[in-house]
Amino acid sequence: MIKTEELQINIGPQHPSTHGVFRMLVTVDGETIVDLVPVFGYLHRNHEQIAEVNTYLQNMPYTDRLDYFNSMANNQAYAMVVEKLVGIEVPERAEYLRVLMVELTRILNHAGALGFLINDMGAWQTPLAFGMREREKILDLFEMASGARMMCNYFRFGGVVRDLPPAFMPLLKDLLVALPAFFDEFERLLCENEILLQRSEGVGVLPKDLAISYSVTGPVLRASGIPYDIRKAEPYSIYDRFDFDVPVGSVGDVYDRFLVRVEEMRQSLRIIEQVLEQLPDAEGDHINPKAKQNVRPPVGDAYARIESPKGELGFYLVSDGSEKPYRYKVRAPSFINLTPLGDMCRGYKVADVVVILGSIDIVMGEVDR
Amino acid sequence: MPSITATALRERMERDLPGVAVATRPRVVEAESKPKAKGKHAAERPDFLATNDTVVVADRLRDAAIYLRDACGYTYLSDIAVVDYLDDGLFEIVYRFYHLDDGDALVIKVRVPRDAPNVPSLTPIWPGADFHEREAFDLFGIVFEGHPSLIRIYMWDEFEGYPMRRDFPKQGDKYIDE
Amino acid sequence: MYDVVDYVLNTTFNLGAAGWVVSLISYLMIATVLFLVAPLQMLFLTYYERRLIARMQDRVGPNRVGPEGMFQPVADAVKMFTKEDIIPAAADKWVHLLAPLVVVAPTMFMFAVLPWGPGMTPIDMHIGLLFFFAVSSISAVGLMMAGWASYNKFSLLGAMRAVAQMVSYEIPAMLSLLAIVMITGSLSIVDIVQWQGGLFISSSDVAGVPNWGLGWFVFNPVGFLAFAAFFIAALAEGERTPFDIPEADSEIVAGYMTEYSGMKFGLFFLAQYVLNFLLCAITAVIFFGAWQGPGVNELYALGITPDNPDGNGWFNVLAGVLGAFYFLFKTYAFFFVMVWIRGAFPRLRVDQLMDFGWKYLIPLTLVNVFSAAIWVGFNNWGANEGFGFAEPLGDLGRWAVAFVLTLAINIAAYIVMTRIYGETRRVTFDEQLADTAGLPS
Amino acid sequence: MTIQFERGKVVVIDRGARKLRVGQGMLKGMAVVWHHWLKSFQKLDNFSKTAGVFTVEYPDERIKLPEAYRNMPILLYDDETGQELCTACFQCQRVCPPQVIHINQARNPETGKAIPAAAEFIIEYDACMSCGFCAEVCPFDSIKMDHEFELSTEDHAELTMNKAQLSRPVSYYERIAPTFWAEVKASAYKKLQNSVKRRVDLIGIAPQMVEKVKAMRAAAAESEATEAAPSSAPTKPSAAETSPATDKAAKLAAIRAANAAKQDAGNGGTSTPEAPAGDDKAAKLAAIRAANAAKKAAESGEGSASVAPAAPEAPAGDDKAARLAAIRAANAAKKAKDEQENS
Repeated sequence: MIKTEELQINIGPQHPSTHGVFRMLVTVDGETIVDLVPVFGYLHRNHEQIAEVNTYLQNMPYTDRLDYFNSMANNQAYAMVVEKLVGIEVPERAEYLRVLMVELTRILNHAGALGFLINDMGAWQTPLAFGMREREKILDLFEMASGARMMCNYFRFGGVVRDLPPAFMPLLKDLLVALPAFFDEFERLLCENEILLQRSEGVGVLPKDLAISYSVTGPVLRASGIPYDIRKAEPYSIYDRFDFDVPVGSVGDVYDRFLVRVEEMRQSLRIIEQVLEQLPDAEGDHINPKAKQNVRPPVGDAYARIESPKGELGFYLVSDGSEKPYRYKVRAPSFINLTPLGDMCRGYKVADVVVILGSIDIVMGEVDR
Repeated sequence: MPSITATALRERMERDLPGVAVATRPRVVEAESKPKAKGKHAAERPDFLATNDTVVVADRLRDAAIYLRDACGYTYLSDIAVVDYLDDGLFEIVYRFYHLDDGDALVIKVRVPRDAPNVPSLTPIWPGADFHEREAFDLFGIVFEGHPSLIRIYMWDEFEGYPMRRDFPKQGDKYIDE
Repeated sequence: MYDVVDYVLNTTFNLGAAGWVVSLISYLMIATVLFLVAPLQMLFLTYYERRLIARMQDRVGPNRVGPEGMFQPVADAVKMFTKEDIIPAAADKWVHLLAPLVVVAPTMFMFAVLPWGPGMTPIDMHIGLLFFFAVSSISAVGLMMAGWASYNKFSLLGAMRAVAQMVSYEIPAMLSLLAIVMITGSLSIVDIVQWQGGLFISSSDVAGVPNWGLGWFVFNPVGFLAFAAFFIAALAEGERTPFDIPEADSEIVAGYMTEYSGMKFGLFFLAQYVLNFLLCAITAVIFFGAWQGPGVNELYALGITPDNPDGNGWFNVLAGVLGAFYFLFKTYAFFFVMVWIRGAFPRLRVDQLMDFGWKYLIPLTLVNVFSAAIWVGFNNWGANEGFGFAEPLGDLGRWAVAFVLTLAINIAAYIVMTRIYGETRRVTFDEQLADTAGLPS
Repeated sequence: MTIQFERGKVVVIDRGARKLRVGQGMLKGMAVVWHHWLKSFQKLDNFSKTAGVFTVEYPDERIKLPEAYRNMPILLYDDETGQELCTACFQCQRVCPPQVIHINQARNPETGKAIPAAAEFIIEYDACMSCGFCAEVCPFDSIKMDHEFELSTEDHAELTMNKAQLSRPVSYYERIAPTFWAEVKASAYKKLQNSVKRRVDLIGIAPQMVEKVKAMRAAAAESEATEAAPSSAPTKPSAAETSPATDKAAKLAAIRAANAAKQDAGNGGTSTPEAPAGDDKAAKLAAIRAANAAKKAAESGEGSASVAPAAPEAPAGDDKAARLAAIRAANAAKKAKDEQENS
């Protein structure tokens, strides 16, 4: 038997497909992965400590910068935890606006994530460009409503900062025509592509029990066959009013994660359509007029979580009764979903590593915080 | 269906695992927080230690966690958060478990003194606790006994001190005491 | 070219130059022209590819430098020339320096046998095809040198991948060409092109077919399968998607080029695009009749040819222009397909690439060689070779029988091979699942 | 209104039948790309389309920005009178998450009383995170978010904007955000009238408009003079008049120091001029102390800068040094404050 020498490679920190400043210390035997250790912290800015010297409201724009791909979802989780801590009621209309924005965020996040995943597989930008095209449209809508494309800062305690402008709805309705066509086209382009199947089927398998014990969340958990969606398990906001399905995978490989995300985009679209039906009847203003923005919650702690596009995004707050949080902790989905990366990659090829990493869908702003 | 409230958990745990839970003052939710007197020095120190959640002895953490998993079905460890109560001289580590069917979290808390922050690691049971515990070690200096590779995760390896501790200076790079 | 130089030197200026002088001068001129053509092709192809792929992605592409961005490649070239040339401290300096040259030089040699038009082949070698592919494999040495000398793990991995890929895919490429060589009975590229006159049926197979220059090999089952296999192999040889594994930017940064910068990197780039151009060109030559097309043969017959020394030289020029137009049109069409594929597909993994080459393409092309033998037997062999039974069918009948037979064989081979290959993939997939089931939990 | 929906179901994703794959999936994908190539010669001008070029060729083409678009904060002043809407209420300074807004309240040069206007107003654009909180909290609708985004510059320090650079006429904002302004116009002008009453002289006039207003007032005075007896009323130079960019930094330092001092003295409650006299005095004292500390620090800073050989260009180097000094001064002031507290 020929013995070959093992080689250690640093994939990253500056690498085209590590989705930011992320390093994987890989031990390879030829092209086969023997061991993989994720190393990060290059973007660490001690977000949690910054939050402790800011007031509750001042933290809102900082949450935008966590997972810069879906700032709306971060805003929602943070607004929810403060509302829970202080006890602020959110008017119905505001809840609908929040759900609308977060589901749009989910679509744009998945469109981007799938595009990047296929890019990591070596497609030369085309699926990414198609995803980005739809993402651009959604970002234009965000800009119209909130004033910024990515750092939206749209949510306030007790609602959202302003109501939708009149030009918003016609464009959204146009977009709702385009999105199903985009999903169909995306599936036609890729879902049956033999090369994609070869690259993704049976790659990076994460079995059910392992997925639970590794605490992964979101599409990764569901692709492993566990129908756990916080919108269903612990319905927050007004998600109990909407009819939508939870897609789960059967094998838990990259292909399942891909398909689950495609299906989740469709389900988000369903939710948005229901929002549009119910929004005109919704009572209340876009924000609770009694809600103070300069809050002083009573002493105590609170935890609120949402199903962010990447998984469970939770905020844990401890208040000491002052206007600044005593402790502010983010349970970042990208960060925890990285835990099983080493086990998922072991035994596969170097080329699979980037694909598996892409299928987890991380954003380094959130991982490093 | 599987919802167990925090008080029910306490009772069950006292029944099934005697000596694990620590007695705590219950938190009374105030109807309306009084506006505090303005100024730098607040009137009284906030009472952080009152809680409705189960606080367990650090050494018996694993028993409690396994009890949650096997007897209660709360198989999913979602979050580990550390809070530094500087004035009370202790760290509180908050473990958050979920049931995979639905429902709210069950929380167990562990309190350890600030000068000897040793907690048994949950990583051998839940590999998902790995990064949580490394983060807690990196930022707070909590030592998780039995963790397979307790090394810094965010800060560089040569970094001295634990930046999320409340006595870590906000400016400069040394402890205030020095 | 010899004739022209000879005419200019000895008739017009009456210098009485010796034959070898004329030869030397004419070859130098040709070489100069070709060395100019190659980089220009590369400049054009980069622009062409970027614009095309942008269009496929709902973008515009480079359109700032010059009209419609025509001078973008020039700007890029200027950038490359002016960039700092970095040699890694730990690199083997001389090998690092030589590698790009070793990669570029063979691609330039390959122009020597490329037929641009009727009578416009720089050198009509008897073993032109062999020369073409023999020379092309030299660049694998250069790639390995680059990867080895860079002292970089990514470079090394990339070079390993590149060499493995080039060596593996030469076999199916040569086997698919072998089928064509069996039909023509010649390795000379000029012969192969001549063979492809006719009208969807080669006039060499069936006498009396009107010669419209459309008897391309791709129109018969043997040629078609050979074309498909060869084009796939060409994608792998030219490191194009879905086989751009050696320089998979999402995995190993830039493969063997990782540690190169400035014009050395530019040379690799040049070599790659010129090689792509040549592979497209050779596909056009062998399966699509190179310059063959309606009108070229007629025009050329009126010009000065060995058969017709009294013809009008202007017809030579006309035939050449038309032929070159056909040739380049076909070449760029193939490049379009390459870009199209690049726009649509992800890339394969390195082990899948090897599987595909060795387990699928090579058996398929071997079957195709068998089909080619049947084709040759029916169409070209007579009683002497034991094919007397086919004589009563007549030329067209024999052609038809061969067509049907080879078509049946090839389709059957394609389906069977695909099924077998699919089965092997499925087995490995299930095995992987079984593997992961045993992980500790 | 309550709507009850039956909950959705769990769907196991269809991974596709294990059919024989002979390349039909790849051909499908190529067909999609071909379709896009054909459609790429038209524009994607409608949200309902999914094909067509969606590039906006930026310098040539520009998308109309929505009204809500926010980039950097600006200050508004009235077109005709040049009166600024800002009253230096410090709301924006308090809410700003990255703490990049620095305000100095204007004071009556004779009585020393605070006037509802900003003597200097500095925003560090380079650290601004464009969250828009300042515009949201401004009770006088004075600070608004600009639509101008081409701010790139070679000099980092140029992004520290003073009042002259921040001020825009109301008509400018009305043009970029007509409906937003229409909503608040009446109340904003009403509040402006109130604060104008308490302003003296040229304080509270936007720097751009000072000359114009002077001329206008002179003209008015002249016409008045032709009517009544001639009276000489020379206009005094105000702080707003002389604001060259070079002493921006010093001002910044002064503002910071003063603010720190003020916070110290009045627990943040004395920013309005109606503060109790005792507190005011203490604040003044602290301000003077802090200013002295700042000055000292600035001097030493400048001295070290002139010694430093790495700064041959006098203006740029000085500027930078001054800024450094400002920061130092602020720190010194803070320290002083702390010490004072401890003792």
